[in-house]
Amino acid sequence: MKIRVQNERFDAGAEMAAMSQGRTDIGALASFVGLARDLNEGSGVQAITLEHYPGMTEKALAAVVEEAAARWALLDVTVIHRIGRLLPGDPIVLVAVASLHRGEAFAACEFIMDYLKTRAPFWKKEETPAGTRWVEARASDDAAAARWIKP
Amino acid sequence: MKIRVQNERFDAGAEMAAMSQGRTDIGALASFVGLARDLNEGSGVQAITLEHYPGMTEKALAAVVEEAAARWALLDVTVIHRIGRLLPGDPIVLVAVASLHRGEAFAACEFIMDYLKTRAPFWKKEETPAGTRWVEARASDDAAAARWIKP
Amino acid sequence: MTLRVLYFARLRERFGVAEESLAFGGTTAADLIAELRARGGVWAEELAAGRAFRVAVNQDIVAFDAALPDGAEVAIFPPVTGG
Amino acid sequence: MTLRVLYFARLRERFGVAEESLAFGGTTAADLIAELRARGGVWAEELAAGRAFRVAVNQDIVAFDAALPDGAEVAIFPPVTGG
Repeated sequence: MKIRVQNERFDAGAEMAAMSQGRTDIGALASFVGLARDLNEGSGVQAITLEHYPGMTEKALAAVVEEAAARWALLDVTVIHRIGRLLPGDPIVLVAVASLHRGEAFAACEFIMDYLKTRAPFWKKEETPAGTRWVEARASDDAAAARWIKP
Repeated sequence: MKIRVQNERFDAGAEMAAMSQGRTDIGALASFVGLARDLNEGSGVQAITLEHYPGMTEKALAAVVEEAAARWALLDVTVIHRIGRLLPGDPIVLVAVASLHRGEAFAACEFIMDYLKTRAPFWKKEETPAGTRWVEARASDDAAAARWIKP
Repeated sequence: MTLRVLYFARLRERFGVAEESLAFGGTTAADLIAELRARGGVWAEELAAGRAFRVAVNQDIVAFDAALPDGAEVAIFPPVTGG
Repeated sequence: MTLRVLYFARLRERFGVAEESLAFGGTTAADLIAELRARGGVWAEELAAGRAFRVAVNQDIVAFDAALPDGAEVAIFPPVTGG
Protein backbone atom coordinates (compact mmCIF):
# COMPACT_ATOMS: atom_id res chain seq x y z
CA MET A 1 0.00 0.00 0.00
CA LYS A 2 1.36 3.41 -0.94
CA ILE A 3 -0.27 6.71 -0.04
CA ARG A 4 1.35 10.00 -0.99
CA VAL A 5 0.39 13.67 -0.88
CA GLN A 6 2.84 15.66 -2.94
CA ASN A 7 3.45 18.78 -5.02
CA GLU A 8 5.36 16.88 -7.69
CA ARG A 9 3.83 15.48 -10.82
CA PHE A 10 3.41 11.69 -10.74
CA ASP A 11 3.85 9.14 -13.50
CA ALA A 12 0.72 6.98 -13.41
CA GLY A 13 2.24 4.39 -15.75
CA ALA A 14 5.39 4.03 -13.65
CA GLU A 15 3.31 3.69 -10.47
CA MET A 16 1.15 0.97 -12.03
CA ALA A 17 4.20 -0.82 -13.44
CA ALA A 18 5.81 -0.75 -9.97
CA MET A 19 2.75 -2.45 -8.47
CA SER A 20 2.93 -5.46 -10.79
CA GLN A 21 6.73 -5.53 -11.13
CA GLY A 22 8.17 -8.91 -10.10
CA ARG A 23 4.76 -10.35 -9.20
CA THR A 24 2.84 -13.08 -10.98
CA ASP A 25 -0.23 -13.26 -8.76
CA ILE A 26 -2.03 -10.10 -9.92
CA GLY A 27 -4.81 -10.69 -12.41
CA ALA A 28 -6.39 -7.24 -12.47
CA LEU A 29 -5.11 -3.70 -12.14
CA ALA A 30 -7.76 -0.98 -12.21
CA SER A 31 -6.73 2.64 -12.08
CA PHE A 32 -8.15 6.11 -12.14
CA VAL A 33 -6.41 9.39 -12.92
CA GLY A 34 -8.21 12.66 -12.27
CA LEU A 35 -6.92 15.60 -14.31
CA ALA A 36 -7.30 19.36 -14.11
CA ARG A 37 -9.71 20.58 -16.83
CA ASP A 38 -9.74 23.89 -18.66
CA LEU A 39 -13.48 24.25 -18.10
CA ASN A 40 -15.67 23.86 -15.03
CA GLU A 41 -19.21 24.99 -14.24
CA GLY A 42 -19.35 26.78 -17.58
CA SER A 43 -16.29 28.97 -17.27
CA GLY A 44 -12.68 28.72 -18.35
CA VAL A 45 -10.15 27.61 -15.75
CA GLN A 46 -6.57 28.82 -16.15
CA ALA A 47 -5.19 27.02 -13.10
CA ILE A 48 -6.27 25.37 -9.86
CA THR A 49 -4.65 25.41 -6.45
CA LEU A 50 -5.16 22.50 -4.09
CA GLU A 51 -5.05 23.22 -0.38
CA HIS A 52 -5.09 20.40 2.16
CA TYR A 53 -4.99 19.69 5.89
CA PRO A 54 -1.54 18.23 6.53
CA GLY A 55 -1.71 15.23 8.83
CA MET A 56 -5.42 14.67 8.50
CA THR A 57 -5.12 14.16 4.75
CA GLU A 58 -2.83 11.16 5.08
CA LYS A 59 -4.95 9.79 7.93
CA ALA A 60 -8.19 10.15 5.96
CA LEU A 61 -6.69 8.52 2.83
CA ALA A 62 -5.32 5.63 4.90
CA ALA A 63 -8.75 5.11 6.47
CA VAL A 64 -10.41 5.01 3.04
CA VAL A 65 -7.87 2.49 1.74
CA GLU A 66 -8.26 0.36 4.88
CA GLU A 67 -12.01 0.32 4.43
CA ALA A 68 -11.58 -0.78 0.81
CA ALA A 69 -9.17 -3.52 1.90
CA ALA A 70 -11.72 -4.73 4.45
CA ARG A 71 -14.42 -4.97 1.76
CA TRP A 72 -12.47 -6.55 -1.09
CA ALA A 73 -9.48 -8.89 -1.40
CA LEU A 74 -6.85 -6.45 -2.62
CA LEU A 75 -3.23 -7.26 -3.45
CA ASP A 76 -1.96 -3.67 -3.56
CA VAL A 77 -3.23 -0.09 -3.61
CA THR A 78 -1.53 3.15 -4.62
CA VAL A 79 -3.09 6.55 -3.92
CA ILE A 80 -1.27 9.75 -4.88
CA HIS A 81 -2.90 13.16 -4.55
CA ARG A 82 -1.21 16.37 -5.53
CA ILE A 83 -1.37 19.73 -3.77
CA GLY A 84 -0.34 23.22 -4.87
CA ARG A 85 -0.95 24.99 -8.16
CA LEU A 86 -1.80 22.87 -11.21
CA LEU A 87 -2.51 23.72 -14.84
CA PRO A 88 -5.19 22.27 -17.12
CA GLY A 89 -4.06 18.84 -18.31
CA ASP A 90 -2.05 18.18 -15.13
CA PRO A 91 -2.86 14.97 -13.25
CA ILE A 92 -4.33 15.61 -9.78
CA VAL A 93 -4.98 12.19 -8.33
CA LEU A 94 -4.11 8.55 -9.01
CA VAL A 95 -5.87 5.58 -7.48
CA ALA A 96 -4.62 2.17 -8.61
CA VAL A 97 -5.84 -1.16 -7.23
CA ALA A 98 -4.38 -4.61 -7.86
CA SER A 99 -6.45 -7.70 -7.24
CA LEU A 100 -6.99 -11.25 -8.46
CA HIS A 101 -10.12 -10.46 -10.45
CA ARG A 102 -11.45 -7.42 -12.25
CA GLY A 103 -14.71 -7.05 -10.34
CA GLU A 104 -12.93 -6.36 -7.04
CA ALA A 105 -10.31 -4.11 -8.63
CA PHE A 106 -12.93 -1.93 -10.35
CA ALA A 107 -15.18 -1.74 -7.28
CA ALA A 108 -12.37 -0.90 -4.86
CA CYS A 109 -10.89 1.71 -7.23
CA GLU A 110 -14.23 3.49 -7.66
CA PHE A 111 -15.00 3.19 -3.93
CA ILE A 112 -11.67 4.79 -2.98
CA MET A 113 -12.27 7.66 -5.42
CA ASP A 114 -15.83 8.23 -4.17
CA TYR A 115 -14.75 8.25 -0.52
CA LEU A 116 -11.65 10.35 -1.21
CA LYS A 117 -13.92 12.92 -2.89
CA THR A 118 -16.09 13.29 0.21
CA ARG A 119 -13.72 12.48 3.11
CA ALA A 120 -10.17 13.59 2.32
CA PRO A 121 -9.52 17.22 3.32
CA PHE A 122 -8.53 18.78 0.00
CA TRP A 123 -10.00 21.99 -1.38
CA LYS A 124 -9.74 23.32 -4.92
CA LYS A 125 -9.53 26.97 -5.84
CA GLU A 126 -9.89 27.89 -9.50
CA GLU A 127 -8.41 30.80 -11.41
CA THR A 128 -10.94 31.92 -14.01
CA PRO A 129 -11.14 35.00 -16.26
CA ALA A 130 -13.61 36.42 -13.69
CA GLY A 131 -11.23 35.91 -10.77
CA THR A 132 -10.51 33.12 -8.32
CA ARG A 133 -13.22 30.99 -6.75
CA TRP A 134 -13.38 28.07 -4.36
CA VAL A 135 -14.94 25.00 -5.94
CA GLU A 136 -18.23 24.07 -4.27
CA ALA A 137 -18.83 20.51 -3.13
CA ARG A 138 -21.19 18.60 -5.40
CA ALA A 139 -24.31 16.75 -4.32
CA SER A 140 -23.43 14.16 -6.98
CA ASP A 141 -20.24 13.31 -5.06
CA ASP A 142 -22.23 12.73 -1.87
CA ALA A 143 -24.61 10.53 -3.85
CA ALA A 144 -21.70 8.56 -5.35
CA ALA A 145 -20.25 7.91 -1.89
CA ALA A 146 -23.66 7.00 -0.47
CA ARG A 147 -23.97 4.13 -2.96
CA TRP A 148 -21.38 2.20 -0.94
CA ILE A 149 -23.18 2.39 2.40
CA LYS A 150 -24.11 -1.12 3.39
CA PRO A 151 -27.69 -1.75 4.44
CA MET B 1 -10.26 5.63 -30.52
CA LYS B 2 -7.50 3.05 -30.79
CA ILE B 3 -8.08 -0.69 -31.02
CA ARG B 4 -5.16 -3.07 -31.42
CA VAL B 5 -4.67 -6.82 -31.42
CA GLN B 6 -0.99 -7.61 -31.18
CA ASN B 7 1.70 -10.06 -30.09
CA GLU B 8 3.92 -7.36 -28.64
CA ARG B 9 3.90 -6.25 -25.07
CA PHE B 10 2.19 -2.88 -24.52
CA ASP B 11 3.09 -0.05 -22.16
CA ALA B 12 -0.12 0.85 -20.35
CA GLY B 13 1.36 4.03 -18.91
CA ALA B 14 2.56 5.25 -22.30
CA GLU B 15 -0.85 4.51 -23.85
CA MET B 16 -2.64 6.43 -21.10
CA ALA B 17 -0.19 9.33 -21.35
CA ALA B 18 -0.76 9.47 -25.12
CA MET B 19 -4.51 9.80 -24.58
CA SER B 20 -4.22 12.91 -22.40
CA GLN B 21 -1.14 14.37 -24.13
CA GLY B 22 -1.78 17.90 -25.39
CA ARG B 23 -5.38 17.94 -24.17
CA THR B 24 -6.87 19.99 -21.37
CA ASP B 25 -10.48 18.83 -21.61
CA ILE B 26 -10.14 15.38 -20.00
CA GLY B 27 -11.17 15.21 -16.35
CA ALA B 28 -11.14 11.45 -15.85
CA LEU B 29 -9.06 8.58 -17.17
CA ALA B 30 -10.11 5.12 -16.00
CA SER B 31 -8.11 2.11 -17.03
CA PHE B 32 -7.93 -1.62 -16.61
CA VAL B 33 -5.02 -3.96 -17.22
CA GLY B 34 -5.60 -7.72 -17.16
CA LEU B 35 -2.50 -9.77 -16.44
CA ALA B 36 -1.55 -13.43 -16.81
CA ARG B 37 -1.54 -15.11 -13.37
CA ASP B 38 0.58 -18.00 -12.16
CA LEU B 39 -2.46 -19.73 -10.67
CA ASN B 40 -5.93 -20.47 -12.04
CA GLU B 41 -8.66 -22.83 -10.93
CA GLY B 42 -6.34 -24.19 -8.23
CA SER B 43 -3.39 -25.19 -10.36
CA GLY B 44 -0.14 -23.56 -11.33
CA VAL B 45 0.04 -21.93 -14.76
CA GLN B 46 3.44 -21.75 -16.47
CA ALA B 47 2.25 -19.92 -19.56
CA ILE B 48 -0.88 -19.11 -21.52
CA THR B 49 -1.44 -18.93 -25.26
CA LEU B 50 -4.10 -16.67 -26.66
CA GLU B 51 -5.74 -17.69 -29.92
CA HIS B 52 -8.11 -15.35 -31.75
CA TYR B 53 -10.25 -15.09 -34.87
CA PRO B 54 -8.45 -12.55 -37.08
CA GLY B 55 -10.88 -10.08 -38.60
CA MET B 56 -13.76 -10.83 -36.31
CA THR B 57 -11.72 -9.84 -33.26
CA GLU B 58 -11.19 -6.27 -34.43
CA LYS B 59 -14.82 -6.06 -35.57
CA ALA B 60 -16.15 -7.32 -32.23
CA LEU B 61 -13.90 -4.96 -30.23
CA ALA B 62 -14.95 -1.99 -32.39
CA ALA B 63 -18.62 -2.89 -31.83
CA VAL B 64 -18.13 -3.01 -28.05
CA VAL B 65 -16.36 0.36 -28.05
CA GLU B 66 -19.07 1.87 -30.26
CA GLU B 67 -21.73 0.64 -27.88
CA ALA B 68 -19.89 2.20 -24.95
CA ALA B 69 -19.56 5.50 -26.85
CA ALA B 70 -23.31 5.44 -27.52
CA ARG B 71 -24.06 4.99 -23.81
CA TRP B 72 -21.59 7.45 -22.27
CA ALA B 73 -19.97 10.71 -23.34
CA LEU B 74 -16.42 9.51 -23.98
CA LEU B 75 -13.47 11.63 -25.11
CA ASP B 76 -11.18 8.75 -26.07
CA VAL B 77 -10.86 4.98 -25.74
CA THR B 78 -7.88 2.67 -26.13
CA VAL B 79 -8.24 -1.11 -26.26
CA ILE B 80 -5.21 -3.34 -26.73
CA HIS B 81 -5.42 -7.13 -26.53
CA ARG B 82 -2.45 -9.42 -26.93
CA ILE B 83 -2.34 -12.78 -28.66
CA GLY B 84 0.27 -15.55 -28.66
CA ARG B 85 2.18 -17.06 -25.75
CA LEU B 86 2.40 -15.06 -22.52
CA LEU B 87 4.07 -15.72 -19.19
CA PRO B 88 2.68 -15.05 -15.69
CA GLY B 89 2.97 -11.35 -14.94
CA ASP B 90 2.61 -10.38 -18.61
CA PRO B 91 -0.14 -7.87 -19.42
CA ILE B 92 -2.90 -9.34 -21.61
CA VAL B 93 -5.37 -6.55 -22.14
CA LEU B 94 -5.62 -2.79 -21.65
CA VAL B 95 -8.84 -0.81 -21.68
CA ALA B 96 -8.48 2.92 -21.03
CA VAL B 97 -11.34 5.43 -21.19
CA ALA B 98 -11.10 9.22 -21.07
CA SER B 99 -14.13 11.30 -20.17
CA LEU B 100 -15.15 14.54 -18.49
CA HIS B 101 -16.22 12.91 -15.23
CA ARG B 102 -15.22 9.82 -13.33
CA GLY B 103 -18.61 8.11 -13.25
CA GLU B 104 -18.75 7.74 -17.03
CA ALA B 105 -15.09 6.75 -17.33
CA PHE B 106 -15.43 3.99 -14.72
CA ALA B 107 -18.72 2.69 -16.13
CA ALA B 108 -17.52 2.64 -19.74
CA CYS B 109 -14.21 0.98 -18.82
CA GLU B 110 -15.92 -1.80 -16.88
CA PHE B 111 -18.59 -2.19 -19.57
CA ILE B 112 -15.98 -2.61 -22.29
CA MET B 113 -14.13 -5.23 -20.23
CA ASP B 114 -17.32 -7.15 -19.45
CA TYR B 115 -18.42 -7.17 -23.09
CA LEU B 116 -14.93 -7.96 -24.38
CA LYS B 117 -14.88 -10.97 -22.03
CA THR B 118 -18.06 -12.42 -23.53
CA ARG B 119 -18.05 -11.14 -27.13
CA ALA B 120 -14.52 -10.83 -28.47
CA PRO B 121 -13.26 -14.08 -30.02
CA PHE B 122 -10.19 -14.83 -27.93
CA TRP B 123 -9.46 -18.19 -26.33
CA LYS B 124 -6.90 -18.96 -23.64
CA LYS B 125 -4.95 -22.17 -23.34
CA GLU B 126 -2.98 -22.76 -20.17
CA GLU B 127 0.22 -24.74 -19.65
CA THR B 128 0.04 -26.40 -16.25
CA PRO B 129 2.16 -29.09 -14.58
CA ALA B 130 -0.61 -31.57 -15.57
CA GLY B 131 -0.50 -30.55 -19.24
CA THR B 132 -2.24 -27.97 -21.38
CA ARG B 133 -5.91 -27.12 -21.03
CA TRP B 134 -8.33 -24.70 -22.65
CA VAL B 135 -9.77 -22.24 -20.17
CA GLU B 136 -13.51 -22.71 -19.73
CA ALA B 137 -15.85 -19.74 -20.00
CA ARG B 138 -17.13 -18.54 -16.63
CA ALA B 139 -20.76 -18.04 -15.70
CA SER B 140 -19.60 -15.02 -13.66
CA ASP B 141 -18.46 -13.33 -16.88
CA ASP B 142 -21.88 -13.83 -18.44
CA ALA B 143 -23.44 -12.42 -15.28
CA ALA B 144 -21.12 -9.40 -15.36
CA ALA B 145 -22.06 -8.66 -18.98
CA ALA B 146 -25.76 -9.16 -18.27
CA ARG B 147 -25.69 -6.33 -15.69
CA TRP B 148 -25.43 -3.86 -18.57
CA ILE B 149 -28.53 -5.02 -20.45
CA LYS B 150 -31.02 -2.19 -20.41
CA PRO B 151 -34.57 -2.97 -19.33
CA MET C 1 -24.37 -23.35 -51.74
CA THR C 2 -20.76 -23.24 -50.73
CA LEU C 3 -19.61 -22.23 -47.26
CA ARG C 4 -16.22 -21.53 -45.80
CA VAL C 5 -16.27 -23.05 -42.32
CA LEU C 6 -13.70 -22.15 -39.64
CA TYR C 7 -13.04 -23.81 -36.29
CA PHE C 8 -11.21 -22.28 -33.35
CA ALA C 9 -9.57 -23.22 -30.09
CA ARG C 10 -10.67 -26.54 -28.57
CA LEU C 11 -12.91 -27.34 -31.55
CA ARG C 12 -10.10 -26.73 -34.04
CA GLU C 13 -7.85 -29.03 -32.04
CA ARG C 14 -10.40 -31.81 -31.55
CA PHE C 15 -11.64 -31.76 -35.16
CA GLY C 16 -8.06 -31.56 -36.42
CA VAL C 17 -9.10 -28.97 -38.97
CA ALA C 18 -8.96 -25.16 -38.88
CA GLU C 19 -10.89 -24.45 -42.06
CA GLU C 20 -12.80 -26.26 -44.77
CA SER C 21 -14.88 -25.48 -47.83
CA LEU C 22 -18.27 -27.14 -47.65
CA ALA C 23 -21.06 -27.79 -50.16
CA PHE C 24 -24.16 -27.16 -48.05
CA GLY C 25 -27.71 -28.13 -48.91
CA GLY C 26 -29.44 -26.76 -45.82
CA THR C 27 -30.66 -23.30 -44.81
CA THR C 28 -29.77 -22.37 -41.24
CA ALA C 29 -26.84 -22.54 -38.84
CA ALA C 30 -28.73 -25.32 -37.04
CA ASP C 31 -28.88 -27.30 -40.31
CA LEU C 32 -25.11 -26.94 -40.69
CA ILE C 33 -24.52 -28.08 -37.11
CA ALA C 34 -26.76 -31.11 -37.70
CA GLU C 35 -24.82 -31.97 -40.85
CA LEU C 36 -21.47 -31.72 -39.06
CA ARG C 37 -22.77 -33.71 -36.09
CA ALA C 38 -23.76 -36.48 -38.51
CA ARG C 39 -20.06 -37.01 -39.21
CA GLY C 40 -19.98 -38.85 -35.88
CA GLY C 41 -16.98 -39.22 -33.56
CA VAL C 42 -15.58 -35.98 -32.15
CA TRP C 43 -18.03 -34.03 -34.33
CA ALA C 44 -21.06 -35.66 -32.74
CA GLU C 45 -19.47 -35.30 -29.33
CA GLU C 46 -18.42 -31.65 -29.45
CA LEU C 47 -21.53 -30.43 -31.24
CA ALA C 48 -23.99 -32.47 -29.19
CA ALA C 49 -27.07 -30.72 -27.90
CA GLY C 50 -26.23 -29.15 -24.54
CA ARG C 51 -22.55 -28.52 -25.39
CA ALA C 52 -21.62 -24.86 -25.31
CA PHE C 53 -20.43 -23.51 -28.66
CA ARG C 54 -21.05 -20.40 -30.72
CA VAL C 55 -21.67 -19.80 -34.42
CA ALA C 56 -20.58 -16.64 -36.22
CA VAL C 57 -21.68 -15.80 -39.77
CA ASN C 58 -19.47 -13.34 -41.61
CA GLN C 59 -17.87 -12.50 -38.27
CA ASP C 60 -21.00 -11.77 -36.29
CA ILE C 61 -22.29 -14.18 -33.68
CA VAL C 62 -25.74 -15.41 -34.72
CA ALA C 63 -28.57 -17.47 -33.26
CA PHE C 64 -28.78 -21.07 -34.48
CA ASP C 65 -31.89 -20.34 -36.54
CA ALA C 66 -30.04 -17.72 -38.62
CA ALA C 67 -30.10 -18.37 -42.38
CA LEU C 68 -26.69 -18.87 -44.00
CA PRO C 69 -26.05 -16.79 -47.13
CA ASP C 70 -24.25 -18.43 -50.07
CA GLY C 71 -20.49 -18.02 -49.77
CA ALA C 72 -20.73 -17.18 -46.07
CA GLU C 73 -17.79 -17.44 -43.72
CA VAL C 74 -19.15 -19.52 -40.89
CA ALA C 75 -17.12 -19.98 -37.71
CA ILE C 76 -17.83 -22.45 -34.94
CA PHE C 77 -16.03 -22.01 -31.64
CA PRO C 78 -16.26 -22.44 -27.86
CA PRO C 79 -17.47 -19.60 -25.63
CA VAL C 80 -14.75 -16.95 -25.64
CA THR C 81 -12.21 -16.63 -22.81
CA GLY C 82 -10.07 -13.58 -23.57
CA GLY C 83 -9.43 -10.52 -21.46
CA MET D 1 -9.79 24.19 28.48
CA THR D 2 -7.49 25.24 25.71
CA LEU D 3 -8.10 24.34 22.06
CA ARG D 4 -6.01 24.73 18.95
CA VAL D 5 -8.45 25.76 16.22
CA LEU D 6 -7.59 25.54 12.51
CA TYR D 7 -9.45 26.99 9.53
CA PHE D 8 -9.07 25.90 5.92
CA ALA D 9 -9.86 27.02 2.39
CA ARG D 10 -12.69 29.56 2.05
CA LEU D 11 -13.11 29.83 5.85
CA ARG D 12 -9.39 30.51 6.38
CA GLU D 13 -9.55 33.24 3.75
CA ARG D 14 -12.76 34.85 4.99
CA PHE D 15 -11.77 34.73 8.66
CA GLY D 16 -8.27 35.96 7.81
CA VAL D 17 -6.79 33.44 10.22
CA ALA D 18 -5.38 29.96 9.68
CA GLU D 19 -4.94 28.95 13.29
CA GLU D 20 -5.61 30.24 16.79
CA SER D 21 -5.29 29.09 20.38
CA LEU D 22 -8.58 29.44 22.22
CA ALA D 23 -9.63 29.30 25.87
CA PHE D 24 -12.92 27.40 25.67
CA GLY D 25 -15.52 27.15 28.41
CA GLY D 26 -18.01 24.97 26.57
CA THR D 27 -18.28 21.21 26.00
CA THR D 28 -19.17 20.27 22.42
CA ALA D 29 -18.27 21.22 18.87
CA ALA D 30 -21.66 22.96 18.67
CA ASP D 31 -20.72 25.09 21.72
CA LEU D 32 -17.49 26.11 19.99
CA ILE D 33 -19.34 27.02 16.81
CA ALA D 34 -21.83 29.12 18.81
CA GLU D 35 -18.95 30.91 20.51
CA LEU D 36 -17.24 31.68 17.18
CA ARG D 37 -20.53 32.77 15.62
CA ALA D 38 -20.98 35.26 18.47
CA ARG D 39 -17.92 37.11 17.12
CA GLY D 40 -20.30 38.49 14.48
CA GLY D 41 -19.32 39.65 10.97
CA VAL D 42 -17.89 36.96 8.70
CA TRP D 43 -17.93 34.52 11.65
CA ALA D 44 -21.67 34.84 12.07
CA GLU D 45 -22.14 34.69 8.33
CA GLU D 46 -19.98 31.66 7.47
CA LEU D 47 -20.99 29.63 10.54
CA ALA D 48 -24.71 30.46 10.32
CA ALA D 49 -27.16 27.60 10.69
CA GLY D 50 -27.74 26.10 7.25
CA ARG D 51 -24.23 26.89 5.95
CA ALA D 52 -22.26 23.79 4.98
CA PHE D 53 -19.09 23.30 7.00
CA ARG D 54 -17.37 20.42 8.75
CA VAL D 55 -15.68 20.03 12.11
CA ALA D 56 -12.76 17.65 12.70
CA VAL D 57 -11.42 16.86 16.17
CA ASN D 58 -7.89 15.55 16.30
CA GLN D 59 -8.11 14.99 12.54
CA ASP D 60 -11.34 12.99 12.47
CA ILE D 61 -14.57 14.50 11.22
CA VAL D 62 -17.12 14.53 14.05
CA ALA D 63 -20.78 15.30 14.57
CA PHE D 64 -21.56 18.70 16.08
CA ASP D 65 -22.60 17.14 19.38
CA ALA D 66 -19.15 15.58 19.88
CA ALA D 67 -17.43 16.57 23.14
CA LEU D 68 -14.11 18.39 22.74
CA PRO D 69 -11.22 17.00 24.81
CA ASP D 70 -8.85 19.46 26.48
CA GLY D 71 -5.96 20.37 24.21
CA ALA D 72 -7.81 19.13 21.13
CA GLU D 73 -6.88 20.16 17.61
CA VAL D 74 -10.20 21.31 16.18
CA ALA D 75 -10.48 22.12 12.47
CA ILE D 76 -13.39 23.89 10.80
CA PHE D 77 -13.59 23.77 7.02
CA PRO D 78 -15.93 23.71 4.01
CA PRO D 79 -17.05 20.39 2.46
CA VAL D 80 -14.02 18.89 0.73
CA THR D 81 -13.47 19.20 -3.04
CA GLY D 82 -10.33 17.22 -3.86
CA GLY D 83 -9.89 14.37 -6.31
